[in-house]
Amino acid sequence: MKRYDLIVVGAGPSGLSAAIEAAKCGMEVIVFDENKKPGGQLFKQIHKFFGSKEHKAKIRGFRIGQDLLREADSLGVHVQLDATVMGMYMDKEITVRIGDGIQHYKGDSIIIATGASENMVTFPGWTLPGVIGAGAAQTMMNLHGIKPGNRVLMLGTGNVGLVVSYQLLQAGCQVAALVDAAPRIGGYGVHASKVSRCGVPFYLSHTIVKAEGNDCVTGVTIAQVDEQFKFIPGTEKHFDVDTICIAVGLSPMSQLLKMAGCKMEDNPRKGGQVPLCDKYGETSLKGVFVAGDVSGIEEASSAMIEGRISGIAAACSLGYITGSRLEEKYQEHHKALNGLRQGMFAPENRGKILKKTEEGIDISESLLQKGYLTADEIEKYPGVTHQKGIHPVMECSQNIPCNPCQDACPKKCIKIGENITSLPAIDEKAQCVGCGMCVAACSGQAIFLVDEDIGDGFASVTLPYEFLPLPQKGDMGTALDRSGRPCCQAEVLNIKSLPAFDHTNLLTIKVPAEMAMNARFFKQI
Amino acid sequence: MSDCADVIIAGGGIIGCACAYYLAKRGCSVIVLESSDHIGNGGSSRNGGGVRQSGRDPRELPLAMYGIKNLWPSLSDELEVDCEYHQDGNLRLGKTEEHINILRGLTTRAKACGLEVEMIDAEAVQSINPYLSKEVAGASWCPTDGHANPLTTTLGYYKTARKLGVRFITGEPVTELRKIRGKVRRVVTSNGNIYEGETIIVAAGLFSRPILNSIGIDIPMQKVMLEALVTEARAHMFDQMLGTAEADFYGHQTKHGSFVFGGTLGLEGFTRDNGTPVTNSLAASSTCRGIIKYFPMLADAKIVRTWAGWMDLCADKVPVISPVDEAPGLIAACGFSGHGFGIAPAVGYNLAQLVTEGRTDVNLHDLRYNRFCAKA
Amino acid sequence: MYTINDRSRDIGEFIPAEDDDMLICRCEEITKGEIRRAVHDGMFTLTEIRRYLRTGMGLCQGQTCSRLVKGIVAKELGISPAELEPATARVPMRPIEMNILAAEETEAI
Amino acid sequence: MSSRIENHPILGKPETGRKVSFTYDGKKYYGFEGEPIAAALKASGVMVHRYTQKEHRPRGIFCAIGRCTDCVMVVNGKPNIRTCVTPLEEGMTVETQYGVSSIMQKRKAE
Repeated sequence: MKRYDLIVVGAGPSGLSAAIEAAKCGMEVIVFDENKKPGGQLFKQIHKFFGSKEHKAKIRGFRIGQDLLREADSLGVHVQLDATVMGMYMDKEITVRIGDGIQHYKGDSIIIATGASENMVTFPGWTLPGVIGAGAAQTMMNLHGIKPGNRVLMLGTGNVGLVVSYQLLQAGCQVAALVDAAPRIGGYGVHASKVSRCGVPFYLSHTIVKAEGNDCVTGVTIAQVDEQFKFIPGTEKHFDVDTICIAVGLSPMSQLLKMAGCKMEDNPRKGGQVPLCDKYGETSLKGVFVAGDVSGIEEASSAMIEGRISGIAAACSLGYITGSRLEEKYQEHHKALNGLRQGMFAPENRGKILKKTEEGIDISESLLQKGYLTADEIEKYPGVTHQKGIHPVMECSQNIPCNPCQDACPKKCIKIGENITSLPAIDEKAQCVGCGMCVAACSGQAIFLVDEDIGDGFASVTLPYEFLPLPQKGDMGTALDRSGRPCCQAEVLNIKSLPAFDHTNLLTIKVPAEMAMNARFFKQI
Repeated sequence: MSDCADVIIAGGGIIGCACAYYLAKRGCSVIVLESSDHIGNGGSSRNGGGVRQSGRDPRELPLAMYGIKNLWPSLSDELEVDCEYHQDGNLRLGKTEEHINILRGLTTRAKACGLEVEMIDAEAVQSINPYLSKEVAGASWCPTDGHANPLTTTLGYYKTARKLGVRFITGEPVTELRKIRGKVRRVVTSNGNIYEGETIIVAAGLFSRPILNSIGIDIPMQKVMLEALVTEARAHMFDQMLGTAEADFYGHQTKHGSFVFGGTLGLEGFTRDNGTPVTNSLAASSTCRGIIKYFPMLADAKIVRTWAGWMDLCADKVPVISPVDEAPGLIAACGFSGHGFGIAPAVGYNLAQLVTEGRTDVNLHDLRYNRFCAKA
Repeated sequence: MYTINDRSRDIGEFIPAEDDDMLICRCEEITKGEIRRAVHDGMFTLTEIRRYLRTGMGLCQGQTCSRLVKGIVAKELGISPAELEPATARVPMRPIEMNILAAEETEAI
Repeated sequence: MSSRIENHPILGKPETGRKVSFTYDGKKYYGFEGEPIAAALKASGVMVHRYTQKEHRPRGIFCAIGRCTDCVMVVNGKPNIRTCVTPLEEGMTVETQYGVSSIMQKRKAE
């Protein structure tokens, strides 16, 4: 039996962050993870993160994972992979399966950072091969390089459903539709818009009637539901798909805590069964802490901060840092955490229907129901202006904690201000040089560079493009509007790929001038 | 709803549920008070499912034989659940000379009580169960023993008793018994509720001791933790109940295909109590080593679950199933010492007889409560 | 910590529903109808449902179905799912071969 | 059509182990060493991993991270192997699982 100052269970964003902070305080730390690769879900998250610069915004999830791992490594944290924690016992003892044996470890403190598991819904045929969790789709395509299917229907329009739909498109799959029983899209509008402009339809207030097929999925029927979530006869729609992806939320994976005897509560706001814990994440068992989704479902960005808090709290509990130092660091992290928990998608706003943005602008119903802003609505947002020459058009319409665009512009054209959830606004005094840094920096891919008049009745639109194959200069194609409908012919003027853009290519297309504010995607012929 | 009934039973385990069922069948009104949130939450749901006669103390053997003869064969039909009762014999295995000697002793004593049990050699063992290690040198063999599913049996008694009108209340721990004019009638719970009955049966496992203490009766019982585990489902292999001379494991293959095995670590009487029975970090590994010694081919079978339970180990390892003379109206049924499941139907049936007829088919004299008291 | 629960309280009759044959526990192949019937047989807690029907007792140990079962039982009892205590989690967290569980002698890292 | 992603706009060309052969229900298949068995099967278009014990219904990949145990198959003679987390090795024998073994039962539905 080996004893450590700190045992961390789970090498995801919160677990690694906890280990890093604890090791910085001088603790001897071991991290166990059942997977062959560390990073938890980070390694499947190939999109750029939201948030502020301090919280790894605009960095892709898997790179954050790599960064955390390097940092943990350099601090001497022992990350033991392919190591499944089998049980947690009295005296903070755990048993771990490593290779073909069982090892026993004790920790003077333990941080449980086991994350979440996917929720499921049932419908006739839900056990057929081809019905998979959205996490499974992500794992297959982003870790194993396998397409989950050729044609996919996504159930669920929370951020997971939206992000995975986009990733499916990136992997070369077709997405037949996004379906949600709720009347409104649950995730960020910008994520929905990315999918929508690629031509994927949204069906809100719809759900799956049945999955079809004998030995595997060959199709799916959906239908509209009423306010009691009962099917409305005659509204059935059929899709030929080989895969149905389910993204209907996550539940904390708290079994280890329960088995060890932690006091638990069922908290729907936190996604289910979670341990009761104090502000540092310490549970009813002294020296046993939690961090990340296991203590309540949130984003990876907040999981990392929670991890840091529990890491320093564990260090303090064993005398590695003083109580006042803990409090000082806690305040700093707490402030950051609070920042991330602001805006329309803040935990306290869950389930609420908001009508206006913080700026008092009406929230787009089209965005919430169809996944895109209409051409009329777009003009209301402070990021959208009409200027001579090239200038950014920021189609950012929801208050979410995110501000990389502000720092991205070398010319200070973009203002968000003190409040990280404010909508970005244009500083009309500053002069855009068309560098495109903002386009590549926007995690929501909501910024476009527009020159409404490049002569001869044409305009240019520069859009973020993360698909293969890359169009070539001179290629002709079709410009799609926000809803994914073809709006005009377009010619590729330029394609710019810089290391600083991190695989977000800047595609500039030439469209008729009247389409400057409509053309938002390019389809190759 | 009235808090009065003919019989109040403290304890919603298989003993309490079986008593309730047979009493209700005889027309009694019954209230069952269970301290935990679940019916059958103690040993009733945590035991290895043995329905054995062999290996039992002669004092409780008649109950075991009675149940196997009269109650178990028709229990699934009666309770309308699948109790998964199998009467395919019990093999108690030995590998060494020393083991065989232990088994011979057990066999001789059981035979003396009229039980059909014999010693068999290695070849006979293999013919009964060809999956066993060739190292098995011999076994005791009781062909009328068997096993059943403790979960469905316990909950089957509950379900059927409830259907017959028995009132079950969970989360209602009995803390005190009270005499009214010389007769035990009242039952007080920690929630402050009072129930009243003509007869009070205390079948609350370990908790029976403090309950009985409240009326000045003490039955010497010890809290001992036992552990068990279950494997993934495998193709059907055998139907016997198994045990070993060393008692390093016992168990059977269930109808589901999984193997339920219990084992001992040697620390059972000394495990720490943190309020709920939690498994010891060493126990499952130790049990697996025991199993593999006898079933090498199960070495790659996967364990899916392990669990622990407290047993109410009576000072002389047999239960108290007895009216309490000095407290008229009170019946104690506790101290089953880890082997109560197999005899539970017989206990329930005979106690129902005792309550309604004042007599029992099986002579319970050797299981009286006052065997631990000074002679009158 | 225990909650008083009268098992004779009226929860209404069992009314068959169209989706009673919907599979809920994927491992043990238990249907919604079986779960609903079990509630009417008196199984008012998730632990009892599990012991009675084997929901969540298969290879995955309830990873997928426990939330679904909870919702069905709560609805049948007319209570909020949050009021139902989940069944106890048990060692091991993942299925593990006996010979591996038995192998404790290997050198610690 | 193979479902392998040849080149990914963000991740580039997937890193793979060496190409190895294995058998699936007696036939020779190829995959990359170290990738999950399930990935190799999926790349070759195999959807059904097993048929259930009671209802004999088909099952395949569901969670892909070793939790749901739906994708289990008989691997090298051992039943209930989670193919989504078990790395492919040269020469593995992978078989469809029927109930708890690789012996085909009559399907109930038919």
